[in-house]
Amino acid sequence: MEKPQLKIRKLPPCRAACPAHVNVQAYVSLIQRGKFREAVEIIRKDLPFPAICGRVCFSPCEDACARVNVDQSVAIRGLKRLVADIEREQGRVKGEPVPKKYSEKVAIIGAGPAGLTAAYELAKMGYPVTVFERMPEPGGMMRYGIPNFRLEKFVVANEIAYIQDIGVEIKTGVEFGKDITLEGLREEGYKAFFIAIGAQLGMKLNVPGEDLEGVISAVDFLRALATGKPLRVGERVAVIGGGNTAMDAARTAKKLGAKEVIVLYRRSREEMPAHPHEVELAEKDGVKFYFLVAPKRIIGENGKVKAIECIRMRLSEPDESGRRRPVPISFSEHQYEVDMVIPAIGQVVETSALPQELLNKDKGGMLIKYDPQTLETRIPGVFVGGDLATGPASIIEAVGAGKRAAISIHLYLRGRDPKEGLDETIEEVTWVKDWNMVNKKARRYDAPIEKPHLSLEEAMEYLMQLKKKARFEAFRCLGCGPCAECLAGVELCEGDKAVVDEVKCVGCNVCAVICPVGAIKKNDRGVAQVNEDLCKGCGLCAARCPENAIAMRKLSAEAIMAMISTALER
Amino acid sequence: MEMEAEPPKIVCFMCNWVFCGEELQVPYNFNVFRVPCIGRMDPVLILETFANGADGVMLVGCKPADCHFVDGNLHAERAVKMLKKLLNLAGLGHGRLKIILFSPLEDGNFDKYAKEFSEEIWVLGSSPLKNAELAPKITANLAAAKNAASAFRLRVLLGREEELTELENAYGERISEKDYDALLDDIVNAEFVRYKIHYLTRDKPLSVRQLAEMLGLKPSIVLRHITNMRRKGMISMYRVEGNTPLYKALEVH
Amino acid sequence: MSAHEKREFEPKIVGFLCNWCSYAGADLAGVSRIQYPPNIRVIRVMCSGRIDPVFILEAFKNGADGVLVSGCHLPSDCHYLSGNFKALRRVTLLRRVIKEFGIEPERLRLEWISASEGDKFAAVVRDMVEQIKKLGPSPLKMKEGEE
Amino acid sequence: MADGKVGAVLVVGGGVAGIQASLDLADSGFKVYLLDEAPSIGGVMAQLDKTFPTNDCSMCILAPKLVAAGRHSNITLITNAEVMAVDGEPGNFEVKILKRSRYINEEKCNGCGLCAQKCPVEAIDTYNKGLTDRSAIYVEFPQAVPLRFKIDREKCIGCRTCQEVCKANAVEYDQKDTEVVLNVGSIILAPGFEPFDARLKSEYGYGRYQNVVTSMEFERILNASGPYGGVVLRPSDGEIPRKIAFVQCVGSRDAQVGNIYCSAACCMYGIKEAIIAKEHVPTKLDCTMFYMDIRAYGKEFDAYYKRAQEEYSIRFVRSRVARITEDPSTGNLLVHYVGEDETPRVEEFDMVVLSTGMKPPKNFEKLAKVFGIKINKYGFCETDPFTPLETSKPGIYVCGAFNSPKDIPESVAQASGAAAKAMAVIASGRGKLVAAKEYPPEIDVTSEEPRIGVFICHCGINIGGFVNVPEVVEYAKSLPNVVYAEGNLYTCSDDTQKRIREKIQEFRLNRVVVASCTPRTHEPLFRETLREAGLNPYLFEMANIRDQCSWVHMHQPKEATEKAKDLVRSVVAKARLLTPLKNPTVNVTPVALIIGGGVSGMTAALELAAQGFEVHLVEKEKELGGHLRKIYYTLEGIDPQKFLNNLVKSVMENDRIHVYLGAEVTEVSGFVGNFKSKILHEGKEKLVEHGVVIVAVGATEYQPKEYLYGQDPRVLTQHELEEKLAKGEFNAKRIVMIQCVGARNEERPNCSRICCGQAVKNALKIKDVNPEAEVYVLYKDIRTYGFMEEYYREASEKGVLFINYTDACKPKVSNENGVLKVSFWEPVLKQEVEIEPDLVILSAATIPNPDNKHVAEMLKVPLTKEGFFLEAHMKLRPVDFQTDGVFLCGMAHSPKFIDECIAQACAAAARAATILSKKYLEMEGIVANVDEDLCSGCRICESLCPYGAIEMTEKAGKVVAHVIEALCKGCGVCGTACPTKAIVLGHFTTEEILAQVRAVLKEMIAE
Repeated sequence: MEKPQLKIRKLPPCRAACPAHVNVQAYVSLIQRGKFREAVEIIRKDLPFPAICGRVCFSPCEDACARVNVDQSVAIRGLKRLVADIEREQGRVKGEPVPKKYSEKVAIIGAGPAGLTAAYELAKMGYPVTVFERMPEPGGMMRYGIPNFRLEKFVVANEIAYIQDIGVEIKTGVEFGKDITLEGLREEGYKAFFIAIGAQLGMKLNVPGEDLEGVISAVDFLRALATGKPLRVGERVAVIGGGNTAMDAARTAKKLGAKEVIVLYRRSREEMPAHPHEVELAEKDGVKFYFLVAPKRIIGENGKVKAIECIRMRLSEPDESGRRRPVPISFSEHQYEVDMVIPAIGQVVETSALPQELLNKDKGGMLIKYDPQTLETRIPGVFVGGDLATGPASIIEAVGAGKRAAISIHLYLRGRDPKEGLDETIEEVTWVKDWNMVNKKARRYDAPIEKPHLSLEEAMEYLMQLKKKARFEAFRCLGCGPCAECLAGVELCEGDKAVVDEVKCVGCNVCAVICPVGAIKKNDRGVAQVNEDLCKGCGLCAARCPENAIAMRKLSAEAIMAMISTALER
Repeated sequence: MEMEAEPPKIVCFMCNWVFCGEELQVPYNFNVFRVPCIGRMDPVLILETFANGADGVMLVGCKPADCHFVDGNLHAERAVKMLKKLLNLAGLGHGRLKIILFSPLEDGNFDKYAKEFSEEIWVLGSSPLKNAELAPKITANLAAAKNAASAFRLRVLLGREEELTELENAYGERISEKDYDALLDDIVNAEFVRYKIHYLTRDKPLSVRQLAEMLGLKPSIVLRHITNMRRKGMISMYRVEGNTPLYKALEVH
Repeated sequence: MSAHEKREFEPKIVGFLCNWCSYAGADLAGVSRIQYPPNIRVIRVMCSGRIDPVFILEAFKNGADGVLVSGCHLPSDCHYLSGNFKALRRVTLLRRVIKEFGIEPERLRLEWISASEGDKFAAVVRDMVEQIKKLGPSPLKMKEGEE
Repeated sequence: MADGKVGAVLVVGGGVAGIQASLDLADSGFKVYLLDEAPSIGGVMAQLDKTFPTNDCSMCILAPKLVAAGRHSNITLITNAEVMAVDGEPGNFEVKILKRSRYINEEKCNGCGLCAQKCPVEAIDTYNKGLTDRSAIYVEFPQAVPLRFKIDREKCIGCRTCQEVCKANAVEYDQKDTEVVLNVGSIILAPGFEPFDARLKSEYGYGRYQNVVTSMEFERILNASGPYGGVVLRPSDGEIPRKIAFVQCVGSRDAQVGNIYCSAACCMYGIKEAIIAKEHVPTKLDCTMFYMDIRAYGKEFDAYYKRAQEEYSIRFVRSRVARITEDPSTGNLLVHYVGEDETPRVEEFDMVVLSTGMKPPKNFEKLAKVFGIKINKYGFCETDPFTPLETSKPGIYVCGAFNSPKDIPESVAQASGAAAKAMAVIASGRGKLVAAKEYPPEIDVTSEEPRIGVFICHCGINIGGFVNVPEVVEYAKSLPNVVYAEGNLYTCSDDTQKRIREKIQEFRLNRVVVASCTPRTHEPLFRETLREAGLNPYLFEMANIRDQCSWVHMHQPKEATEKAKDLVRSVVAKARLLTPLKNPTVNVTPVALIIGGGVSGMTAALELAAQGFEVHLVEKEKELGGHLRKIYYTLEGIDPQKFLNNLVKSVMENDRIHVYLGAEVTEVSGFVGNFKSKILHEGKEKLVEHGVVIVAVGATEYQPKEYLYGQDPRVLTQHELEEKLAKGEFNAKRIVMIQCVGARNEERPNCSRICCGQAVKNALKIKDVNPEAEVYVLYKDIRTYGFMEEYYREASEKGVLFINYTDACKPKVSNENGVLKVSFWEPVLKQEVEIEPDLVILSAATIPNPDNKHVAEMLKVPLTKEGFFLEAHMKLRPVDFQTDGVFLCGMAHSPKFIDECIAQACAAAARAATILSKKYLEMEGIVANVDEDLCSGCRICESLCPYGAIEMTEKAGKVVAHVIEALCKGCGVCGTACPTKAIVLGHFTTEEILAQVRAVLKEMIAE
C-alpha cells in the first residue's frame, strides 16, 4: 500500500505558531481596511474566544511574528481584542443556530476553553452537543481562574453566549462522577464524550506547616474571589511560584488590600514562566520579588501563619526542560514574616471523578492514558483534552485541544479512524528572504501599539486610541503568508500569479531581486521559476523583466492596455 | 486664445491597497485603474497610455512604509523618475506624469490631490499628440521611448537600482545615488536616441546628417550611436548616395 | 500572419565555404550576431579549390535553388596560395554549363569573403535570397515536380 | 636537469613577435610561458586591417597563429599579468608574476559572450581605438585568444547581470590578483611599442578636430569588423571623405617632441592605409601623403610605393606639415605646409590621418628595473649591432619593436631569432618539461557498421535559446546509423568530454558528431577526446549550429531549429562515410645543410651547433665571411672585422660544424627531415643526409655602368671608398655621393636599404678624417630608418649637404678634360648647380647573387622578380619557404644590415630547430591519396600542387602520381582537378561531400 501523502499546509509564522491556527493574517489585513466586524468573523472561524484571547492569550503568534526582525512584532492580540470589543460595543450579532446535521449526541464534560471549543466546533459541524459543568457558570479557568482586572466576566459570558447561540447546550452545576456518569450518559444516548475537566487543585508545597490557617492555594484563592466568597487577605502575603497564576494571585492580593505582597521564586527572573508583561505589571502594582529562594517550612503561631522559612538556591546545569535546575545552598535558611502564604506552583487534576480505566497505573507516566495526537482513550468514544490531559497550560492550547477533539470525535462518529485527521503537516512559510530589504521600510510608527495589559479603566480608554491606531498597526503586518491567506476579497490580488516564459528568460535574476516575497528563484537551468505558493501577484517582476519574459496570469500588460484604450476611446 | 473645451483625459493607476476598498470621489475626467501594487506599472505601459492619448497619468501608491509589497511603491517612484526623463526627451514634458504616495488615514481626501493634478494638466493643455502638426513627431518619440523603456539594459538598471544604491553591488560597494542617476541618465538618453534613429530609419534610409538634424544632435554623436547600433544589430548601412551613407533599421525583437 | 496570406517561396541555398576565410567570415557574422535569412546551409571545405563542379551540380540536382561558392580574396589571401584562382576558373566555366541545363547562372554565385567580413557574408546571403526569390524556384526542381 | 638548466622560457609580450617566439620554442620541445598585460594575445597586429606590401588581411593571417599558440600543449598563456621581479641566472631564473584578476574564472569561461550581450554598461572600446563602445565585460575582439571574458573593473557597476546570465558560472567578483612564481631557463622580451600620443603634436589638432585621426584609429576605420564596418567615414558627420591627407612623421624624426629617431614602419603603413582607403571607399577618393622621405626600404616596398603612385594615383608631397586648422562649419581641415617650391600653401581636406610613430612601451623604465636590462636613450632596449637579440643581461633576449621600431616581418624574424638564442642557453633542458601524451590503442572500426553518437550543445542559451535542442536531439536519434544522441549544456566542457568518452564505450560508438559552434576552434578538442577514447580522431565531424545558425537567426527560432536539423542530418550523412586516417610521420635526420658562409650562414651554423645539431656549411669562396669582409666599420663606429674573425674562428673550431670551402651544393633531393644532397668539394662529390636546408647565399654589389664608373678612377663605389678610408688612403676635399645607383629604377624597382646608411657612415667618416671636406649627398629619399636617423642628423649638422634629386632630373657626371664635374638641380636655389668634386661616390645597389637561380631550381623554391629568394609569407614567415624544411636568411632574402642578417640567421636556426629537435614529424592526417590503378599519369596534379607535394614515380612500369605526405597540406586542389578521380583527399572525399550535399537538401525538397 502506498503511504498516503501528507498534506502540507503552508502557513505564515503567526498562524503556524497558534495552537488554534487562527487566521491572523486575514483578520489583520481586514483591519488594515477598517473592516473590523469582518475581522471578528474570521477569528471566530477558528476561535470562539476573540475577546478573551485578545486579553489573556500568551500570544505565541506575536512571538512568531516575522516583524520582530524589523522592529517589534505586530500587536496581534491587541488588534484581536480591539475588534472583539468593538463588536461587543456595537452589539454582537446573535450567532445563528447551526442546523443539526447529525443525530449522534455528544457530551462534553467541563465548560472550560477546551470543552467549549470542542462543543463549538462540533456544533458547527452539525452535532447536538451538551456541555456539563460542575460550577454554576461555564467558563472554567476563564471564569474562575483569571481575576476580573485581567478578564472581565461579562466578556467571558458574552463569548460563551455566542457558543450557546449556535446551538450548544450547557448544563451547569452538574458534577461529573457524582451527578452524571459515562454509563448514565450513554444510556441517555450520548455517543461520544470529551472529558476536559481541567486541573482544579492547587499543588501542594509539601513542606511542614502547609495546613496552617492563612495558607491557601492560588486557584482556590482566585476561585473564591470569582465566586464572590468572602476572603480575608493578610497584611503580608507571600506568593510561592513564578507563573501567571502566581502573578494573578499576587496582584489580586495587593488589590484586595495586602500591605505587602512578596513573590518567592526558586529560580531567577529569566526562568519565570509568567509572561514578562505580567511580571512588569505586578511590579507596577507594588509586588516584590525574591528570586532563588524556596520555602522550607511555614512557621505558624497559634495555628496561623507567622512566617515562612526559605532556603536560598543556586542554578546548576539546565534540566530536560532547558531551564537551569535550582539547587539549595546549605545553611542559607532565612525567614520572611508573613501572615498569608499562597502557593502557586501548579495545579493538579482531581482524579477522583474520573473513570478508573482512564488513569495510568504506572507511576511517573502520564496521569491519563490517551493518545496525545487523537486524544482517544482506551474507552471507545471517550476523548480527553485540555489541562486534564496535558497538565496546566494556556487557554489557547486548550482551544487547540478542543478543536482537535472535535475532529477526532467527528471522525469517530463517522466510523473513520481519528488518525486520518493527522495527515497534515504544517509548514511555516514567510516570504521574507532578506531582512535587509525589509529593514529599509521606514518606521513610521515609532512605538507599535502597546500590549493592552492595562487596568480596566486604562484599557477602556486605550481602546478608543486603539481604534485610531489599529489600522496603522495592522499595516505593519508584512503579510508573510501565501496570498490565499488573505481573505480580504481583493479581486486583483487574489490568485494572480507571475508566469515565466522559459524560452525568453535569460536568467538575469532581476525578477528575483525585485520580488518582494522571494517567490522567484532560478532553477538549475538558470531560468526563473515562480513559487506559486509565495507569489502574491503584485506584478513587480513583470514590470521590470528586461526580456519581457514574465507575464501576469490575470492582470497582463495586454489586459491593462485593453482597459486603458477602451477608457481613453470614450 | 481659445480655451480648450475638452477637459484633459487623465489616467490614474492606483494601488489596490491605498483606499482599502473604499469608494473614491474623483473628478469625472479621471479614469481610475486599480492595480495590485503601483510597482506593477511597467514603464512601457505608462508610455503606452500616453500613446493612447492620455493627457496626464497619475500613479497613486501607498506611503513608503505601508507598501504591501515592501517597496513596490518606491520601485514605482524610480520608474517615474526614469519616465520623466523619457517624457522630456519625447517632448511631452515631465509634468504630465505624477506619482503620489498617499495614505487616506493621514492625508485625508484624495479628491484634493486629484483636482490638483487635473488643474496642472489643464494648464499644460492637451497632449501634443492631439496637435496634428506635432503628432507624427511625438508618435515617433513615444515609440522610441517605449522601446527604450523595454531595452534590456535600462530595465536591468532600473530593476537593480535599489539593490545597487541602497544595499551593495557585487563588489560589496554601494553606488551613490548621484552616480547611478548619471549613469541612468546616459543610458536613457542613449537608448532613446538609438531607438529614435531606429524608428526614423525603418521606412526610409537616412544619413547621419539628416538624422542629426531631426534629432537636434551633433552628427558625430549620431554616428557614435550608429556604430553602437550596428554592433547590436539594430541598423545597417543601406546604400551610399554620393558620399553619404544611408542607414536603414534592421528588425529587432 | 493571416491564414489566407500566400506562403512565400523560401529558396534553398547551399554554400560551399573555404575553411580559412569564408567559413571564418560566416562565423564572425555569428559572433557579431548579424542576422540574415535562414535559407543557407553551409558545407565546409578546406579550400575553395576543392570545390568540384560535381558538388554544385549535385546540389542543383537535389533541389537547391542557389549555390554559393566562397573563398579567400584574390590574389593572395588563399591559405593554399592559389586555390581561389582555381575556384574562380571553375565557377566561371560552370556558370556557362548550368545555363545549358536551363538554370539561370545567377543561381550560382562566387564571392570572396575574408575572415573579417562577417557583414559581407550576411549581406551576400541576404542579397542572394532576395535575388533568388525573384527568380523563383529552381527550374530543375519544377521539372522534377511536373514529372 | 642535470646541469640545472630549466627547459622553460618566459616570453613577455603576446604580440606577433612574442607569439612567434613562443611557437618556435614550444615546437622545439620547450615549455613556454607567454605573458601579456592585455587580457588576450595578438598585440597591435590584431588591430590592423591589412598588411603591406601584400595587402593581406591582418586578422586572417594572424588568427591561425593565435589559435596555435592558444592550443599548443607546451604553451601556457598568462594574460592580464605583469612581471614583478626576476631573480637567478641564465638557465635558471625565478620570475615573480602578478596575475591581475579578470573577475572571470578562466577555467570555466567558454567565451560564449552572453554576458557581454547582456551587460548594461557601455565602456569605450579601446580595441577599436575609442571609435565605438563595448560592454564592461568584454573580450578585446571576437577572435581573441584566450577567448575568456574580462570585467573592466573601472566601468563595471557590479550589477551581477553577467554572473546571473552566465550558465557556466564563470563570473567571480571576488577574484583577487594572484602572485605566481615561475622557474624558467631564459627570458624573451617582446613587449612591443606604444604609439606616439598625437595630442602632444598640438599643432595638428588631434583631440580637438574630430576628423583628424591617428593611423591606428584609421586601421580600425578601414577594418570590416571595425566601428564603421569597413567604410571610411568622417567621425564628425559620418560622410565618406573625398580627400584624405596622410601626415607622416608625427612623433618621429622630430626633435621638438623629443623623438629624433625614425619609426621605420610609418611610411609603409601610411601608403598601405591610403591604398586600402581607396579600395574601401566606393566613391572617388583623393589621397595625399605629406612626407619628408618615403622610407620604403624593405623587400618589395618600393614596388608597392610605385603602385601607390601609378595604380592608385596617390599624391605624394614632400613637405613637413606646419599645422592643421579646422573649418568649423564643415569639419573640413586646412593643412598648412610649405610646398616643394618653398611657398606656403593651404589645402583643404575632409579628413587627416596622422602617421604616428612608435614610442617605447609605457612601462619601459619598470621593464628595465625588473629585468635588470639597459635601456637606450630613447627608452628602447639597448643591444649591440653584433648581438642584436641580446639584452645587457645574459639569458634575457629581446625582439620586436622594443628592440627598435620595426615592422612585422622584422619583428617576426627577430622573434624566431630570439627563440634560437633562448633555446641555445638551455639546450640541455629540451623536452624535459614537456610531456608527451599517452593514448589508448586505437580501436579498429573499419569493418563495423557506423554507430554514430550525436552530441548537441545548448551552449548555455546561445543555441538553446533559439534552437529547440531537445527537438533536434530527438530528430538526430531518428537518423540512420545514429545509435545515441543527447543534448549538453556545454558540449565543450570537461565533464562532457568525459561523458562522450563514456558514451563511446557504452554504445560502442564508432563515429561521433557534435553540433555546437565552429569546427575552426573546437574540432581539435573533440578529436582529442576521440583519441582518448581509443577512436581515430578523424571519425569525428561537427555541425555549426551556433555561429551559423542560432546566432544569425535569433528572431526565427522555428526556422533556426529546422536549419539545425538540416545541418545535423548533413553532417551525420558525412559521418557515416568517414574512415580513420593516419597522421603520417617522417623521420628526421638531425643535421642541417647551410648554403653560404657569410655572416648569416655562420651565425645560423653556430646557433644550430649550440643546440647540439650537426651542420654542413658550404661556402663557394675560399674563405668564410662573405660580404662582411668588405666592411671596415659600422655606423656606430665599431670594427666588424674583429667580430668577423671571432665568428670564423668559432665556426672553424666547432666540432659539430663541417665547413666546406670553395665548395658547391650540386644536388638536393628528398624532403623535410630526409634530404640527401651532394656537395662538390675539392673535386670530390660528397653525399650528405640532412633534415633541413638553410639558404644563406648572400648578395653582391652592383657594378655600376652609369656615372663614369669604371671609366674614371675618381668615380668609386661606397665599398671602395670605405676601403680607402679604412686604409688611410683617403685625401679628397670635395666629395659627391650619388644614391640609388642601380636601384629604384625600371630594372630594379626596389631599394637596396643599406646604401643610405652607408653613405651617411662614410660621409661622417670623411668629416672625421677631414672636417673641412665638402660632402654632397645627392639622394632620392634618405632612408636612415630607425635609430640611424640620428647619424643622418649628425651628418647634416656637421655640414654634409643632402640634396634631393628626382628620376626626372638625375645628376650628371662628366669628365671635361680631366676635370670631374657633377651637375644637378638644386631645388632650394631652384637652379642647376655644377661642382667639381675630387671624388664621386656611387651608392651601388645590392643585387641578388647570380647563383640564386640555380639554387632555387635545385631546392624548388621561388625567387622574386628581381632574383632574391621569395619566402613563404612576406609578413609572418620571413625565413621560411613554402617548401617545408627549407629556410632562408641574410641578404639572400633582401639587402640588409649586419644586425638584421644576424637576427634572421638566428631565426632561420630557430625555425630549423623546430624540425631538427623532433625524432619524427607528425603531419596532419588530411592528405591526398592516389589510387594508382586509376592514375593515368597525366601530371595535372603535379603541376597544380602549390607545395610540390606530388611527384611522379614509376610503379610496375607505369608512371603514377605519388603524394609526399610530409609536404601535402590537404587543400584538395589535386583531387578536384584529377580527370580520373584517382586522387582522394582524406576527410573531404567526393563521396563524403556529395552525401553531405544530398542530405542537406533531402528534406528541403519534400517541402
